[in-house]
Amino acid sequence: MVEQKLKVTLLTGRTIEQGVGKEKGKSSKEYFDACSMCYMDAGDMAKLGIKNNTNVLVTTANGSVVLKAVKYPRAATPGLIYIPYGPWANAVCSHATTSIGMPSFKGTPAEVEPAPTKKVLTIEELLKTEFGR
Amino acid sequence: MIVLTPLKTFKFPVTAECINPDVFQGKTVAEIAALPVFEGNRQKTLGELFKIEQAEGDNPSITINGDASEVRRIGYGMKTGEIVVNGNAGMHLGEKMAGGRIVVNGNAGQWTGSSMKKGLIEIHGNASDYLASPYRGSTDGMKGGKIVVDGDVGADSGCYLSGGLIKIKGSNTGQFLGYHMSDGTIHVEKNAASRLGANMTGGKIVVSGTVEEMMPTFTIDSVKPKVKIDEAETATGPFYVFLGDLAENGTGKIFASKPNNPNLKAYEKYL
Amino acid sequence: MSIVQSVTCPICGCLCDDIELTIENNEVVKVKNGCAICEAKFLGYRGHHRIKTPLIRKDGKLVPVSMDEAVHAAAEVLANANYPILYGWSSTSSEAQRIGVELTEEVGGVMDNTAVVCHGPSILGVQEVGIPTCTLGQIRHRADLIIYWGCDPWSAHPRHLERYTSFAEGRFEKSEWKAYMQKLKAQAGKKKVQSATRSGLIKTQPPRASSCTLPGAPPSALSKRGRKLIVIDVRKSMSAEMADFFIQVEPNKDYELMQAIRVLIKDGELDVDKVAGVPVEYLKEVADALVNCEFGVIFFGMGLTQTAGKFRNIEVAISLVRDLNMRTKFLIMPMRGHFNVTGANVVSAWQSGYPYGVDFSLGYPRYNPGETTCMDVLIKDEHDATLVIAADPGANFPKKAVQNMVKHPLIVIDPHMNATAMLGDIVFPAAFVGIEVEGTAYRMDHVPLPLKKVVEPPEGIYSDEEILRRILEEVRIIKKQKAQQKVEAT
Amino acid sequence: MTELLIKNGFVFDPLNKVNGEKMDIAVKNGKIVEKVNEHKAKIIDAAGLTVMPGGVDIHTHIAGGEVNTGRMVRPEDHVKDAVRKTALTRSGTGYSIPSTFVTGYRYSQMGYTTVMNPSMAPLEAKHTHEELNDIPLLDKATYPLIGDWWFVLEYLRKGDLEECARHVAWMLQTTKGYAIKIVNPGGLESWGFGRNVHSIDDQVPNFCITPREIMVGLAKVNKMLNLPHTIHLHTNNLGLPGNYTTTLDTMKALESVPSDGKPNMHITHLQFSSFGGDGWGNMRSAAEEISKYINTHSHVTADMGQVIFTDTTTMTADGPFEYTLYQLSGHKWVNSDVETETSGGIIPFHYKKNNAVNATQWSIALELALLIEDPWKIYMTTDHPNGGPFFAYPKIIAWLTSRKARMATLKKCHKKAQKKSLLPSIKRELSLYELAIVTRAGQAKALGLTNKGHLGVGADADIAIYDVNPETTDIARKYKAVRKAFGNAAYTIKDGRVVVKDGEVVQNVDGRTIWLDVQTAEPCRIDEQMKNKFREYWSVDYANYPVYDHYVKVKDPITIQASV
Repeated sequence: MVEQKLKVTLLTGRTIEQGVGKEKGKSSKEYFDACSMCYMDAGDMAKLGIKNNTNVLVTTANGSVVLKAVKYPRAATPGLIYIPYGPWANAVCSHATTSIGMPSFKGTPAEVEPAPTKKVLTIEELLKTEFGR
Repeated sequence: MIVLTPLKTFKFPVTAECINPDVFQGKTVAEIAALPVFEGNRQKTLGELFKIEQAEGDNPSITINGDASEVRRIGYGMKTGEIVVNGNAGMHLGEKMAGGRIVVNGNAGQWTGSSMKKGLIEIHGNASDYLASPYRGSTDGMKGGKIVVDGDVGADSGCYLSGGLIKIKGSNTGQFLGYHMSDGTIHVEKNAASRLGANMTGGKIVVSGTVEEMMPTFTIDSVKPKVKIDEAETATGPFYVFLGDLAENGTGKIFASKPNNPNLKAYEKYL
Repeated sequence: MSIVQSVTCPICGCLCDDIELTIENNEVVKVKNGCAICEAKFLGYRGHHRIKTPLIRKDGKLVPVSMDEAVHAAAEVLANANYPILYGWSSTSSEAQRIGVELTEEVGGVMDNTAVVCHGPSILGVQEVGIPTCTLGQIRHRADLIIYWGCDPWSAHPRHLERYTSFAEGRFEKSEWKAYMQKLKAQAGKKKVQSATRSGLIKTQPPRASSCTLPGAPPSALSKRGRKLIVIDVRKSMSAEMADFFIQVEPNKDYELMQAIRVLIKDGELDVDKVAGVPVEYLKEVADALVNCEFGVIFFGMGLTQTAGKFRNIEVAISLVRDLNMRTKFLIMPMRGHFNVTGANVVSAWQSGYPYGVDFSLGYPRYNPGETTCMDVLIKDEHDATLVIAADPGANFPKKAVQNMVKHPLIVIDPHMNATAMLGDIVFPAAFVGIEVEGTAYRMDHVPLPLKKVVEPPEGIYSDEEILRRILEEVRIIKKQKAQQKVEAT
Repeated sequence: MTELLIKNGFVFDPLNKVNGEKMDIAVKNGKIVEKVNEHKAKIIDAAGLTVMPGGVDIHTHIAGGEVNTGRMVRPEDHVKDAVRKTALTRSGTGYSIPSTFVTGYRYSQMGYTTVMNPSMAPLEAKHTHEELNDIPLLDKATYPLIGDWWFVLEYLRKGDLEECARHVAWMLQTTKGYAIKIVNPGGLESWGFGRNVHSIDDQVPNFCITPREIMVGLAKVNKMLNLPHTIHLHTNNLGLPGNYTTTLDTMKALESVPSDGKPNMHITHLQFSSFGGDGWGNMRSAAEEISKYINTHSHVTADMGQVIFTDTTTMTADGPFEYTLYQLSGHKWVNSDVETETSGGIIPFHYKKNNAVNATQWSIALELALLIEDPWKIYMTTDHPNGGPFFAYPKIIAWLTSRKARMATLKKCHKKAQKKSLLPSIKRELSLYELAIVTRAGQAKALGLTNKGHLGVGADADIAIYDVNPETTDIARKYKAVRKAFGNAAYTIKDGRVVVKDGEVVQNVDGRTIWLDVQTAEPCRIDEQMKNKFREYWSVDYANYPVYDHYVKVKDPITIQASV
């Protein structure tokens, strides 16, 4: 049965593409491609009835963001989504530091829903929307 | 008695360890007004930030009327007297306290009662993270006295506790309550979060509500009908009694309410 | 055309110092020995994302201004600030970091570096229990058991395995490269069989992959000869695929897993069958492997520092290693990520006593992460100005922190038009440290390495050091003038 | 540069045999001169004051990777000792591991002008030098750790002393070092696999060499290179009960190296190497046995390693010893092994009077300093911060010069330690002349620093003036006044400039970094073979290993002609 929304745990982190992209420049296509996406488990994608490279809306207590869902190429990770570090990830991950200075970049509860008609914002659009600049 | 009223809402951290009955004692209002404080990186006088009034009574007590959530180190190291905060209090309230009483009619910031030795702190709202816990890198936790919190407490509270009593009446605690404690008592009247008592080597934590998750490194010891909290109070159970943290070869005790924690029933097979 | 050898790569905490660059017409045209990220930097640093001149936001837009105007504007902001944050300090040299401490002290601000969002928790953990560690060469020569916990070197430190661990050749331990290649071949063979099955060429059903919560390999992998590689992570990363043994841990449960192993290596018993989704039976095998190695090491990353428990995860990982030393030689090391973030900690510590999150507002250094770290200050909006250098919080801080950051004047020093620069009010273009400016950086194991200047910076672009020095001088002038005005007024 | 005339002070300048004579000291261009123009010179009226050469510390851990890791792991140590910024000075923190600026200020406030950082992993030498640059007001030098360096082990194993000497010369140049530092020889390499050596004749695993061979070999190399200082040795089995026999064996072993009646070894923090007994329960002082040997031999110098009753931080390249301390104390433990070269460790430690072992350690150091008759053989140190922070020196000065002072402290010590202490039987009280030897002249002589530690013409104008009037003050009785005076110099003069007055920093200047530029007849060959070996042994490229000149802010190399 296809579900509307899926409850998942959000991880953010490094990928080599993100590493290369950040060195090419934050407004480069490489950076955009590497960071405005989210890895999902193939099974989870099936549950939502979406295909590889479909846009999804990821929502947490801190906000929501549109990303391109990409099938995680290795072992199954049901219930996990992985967004590379970058402003897209930071639109949703938790800023709670439990008083040690470190936000909660990994392990945040989140929801994913298909958003095939919604657009993934460019870095400029994202900054404009979130920070007005 | 001295009454302090903030003259504005503080945006920058105000460092004011002079707000302490021991310091105020024997000083005129003018002398108190001239005490140095910091607002952000600017040195100011207490009188520049607070309206200061002498109120009825000769007792060494201080009342703060208003929001003091950015005012840090209130009652730092105080030995006698009383501080009442009618509003929220900032970080390091009653840090290294050695006597007297602090009452907060509001919420208290992080490191409240940090490394305290003696005295009483009552928080009628919530307490934040690191309640009673020592400074970074130090193992010098709360040694004595009593802290009562009507609301919730944050993460890493009661770390390195080595004496005294912390009572939590709210429905939530943060993770790592009683971390590495070696003695003393923590009583959670309602629910406790995970990693409760991690690395504890002694002392006891009593949870009358639910335990979110028991650390795998605790071993069940017995079931007890009740447990003594302090001279005046006994908590009634029955309680599962766990020993740990085995990772530290610890012999601390966690008392977890039996009726409220059916998920711990699986441990009964080891009894 | 010239060739420069032994260049230190200014990207990650590995600081590979064997990079060979070919320079033609003041430009890097060829990179030898580097990883993909290294190549991207050396070949791409000059791209069109470079900031070309100082900029100031006027009527909502960043417009070019002279260096003097930008320096004065920045100094005005800092000299007048009541509680400024000076953040970043990781993609720059120790020499610039030294001036940074002096500037922060002068303006009574909060100095924080990017450790706060990567290995700050590791430092907090170390402050609780210490850390048995070593330099990377020690591991190359001696380690027969290598564990990567909550980190993915293949993605974040691409040459780590090859230079320092499993695939490096040491005096007492040999490289596992050959064995790995054989394993790859075998896997390729298996994949061929699988695809043949799928296309109907083979009729028998291939064995199904084991359930994801179980370890990916049988414990027998732990009894192999030579260097063993264990990866522990919440997902099967690229590095995990290289490992002899992979343990998949439930998210946010590393703490429990480590505590359980601590009990098991002391031959203790647990009252549970599974910890963090891993059967205790498996964990016993792991505990045996840990105790029976000659020289083991744990490398850990953001998988521990950023998940629930944060610095407590590190504390307990270190405690585990400490306990293991009762039985064998065991060490541990954080996988420091960001270029010279280690140097930022090192410099900050020798000048102030504290490695990050240092608050100079009272005229002397104070340190208390949670109180004096920029993230907490930003989230509570206690600051009134920010200077960001050699980092990109605009892209890497949670939304709320950035929202508060842009409420007040934001000064940015960076070679690139990164997210923070796009959001900035006063923006300085900087030369690339380690390409256009020389200096010193500290490797993840605290080994200092020289950074080379291999090409000239573009015309009119200064080093971080120079920009900071000019701002500092200007701040001092402004403060002096203000003090004088005050005297005259009274 | 201004001329300076220090008038009418009581001068104690043991290297020139000046013992409290009232005389003037003239300074020009940063040097001591015969005389200056009294009308042009700035005059310092030192009447009624004690004038000495600037203090010299032969062994104090103030900079480098190990020290800085110590800083990083101990916020709880700094928080109790914050130092405010002033118009002149930078801010910082203490306590047991002060930040760099504070280190400079505090030494200078005690009248010290030259300090030696004794423990530098060569691979991390750049770090040490970067920190030394940030320590103001002092001249500094640093000793690379080479007793367990693979090259040394291999050349000594082969018996190729000449090649070994060439490589040691290269290492001193490359790291800008000043002396050969040896720590628990053989033990550090063994610690690479978690093991240790337990006597000077134990075999080092994988290298077929013994600590004896390492020490004797390097002492010979030291002589071949004509180094100004001897080998600087931290003995095997340091800090363990009964280790005095190892120390005696070590000193005896070095008798085999010809020394022409001069020292050929310096045993540092001797206290930690003078434990009797065979366990912690019956640990006792072996100061008598050790001092007896040193009194009858001329090839050994030493420094005290005095213990101070306070919370401090131990740090040493002796990784296995720090692990032992961890097992004893359970405190946070840092270990830091360095590939191909050395190891290291850190443990916070609180020395307590009411702990029998700690109190005995306190007593041992004083016993050694007082039982070793010749003050030119033993110098005052705490092995900062191992025995305690360096700014406790005034306390030690009081203990050394006043029996009353040390008995007052002994009375508060653990009963068992009191009973075993030799101090009640020791009447000796150092004179100001002897004090000048153990705090500066002796150290400068042992280090071969010819411009330091004295006030003769041509010496560096590094001068300390203390508010002690030897004519009117009985220092043995007025020890509290002495303690105060030596903690707050009336003047500290660095290179002819007044940097401290009445215990406050009044001028902020940079000190110099001293190192040895050792010239061998045939230098160490840096060919492809060597570079390959480099890659094989270390994880950095050869080109990135040396401390290039720009790493040193104020350079003061000393050229040495080696006889090899």
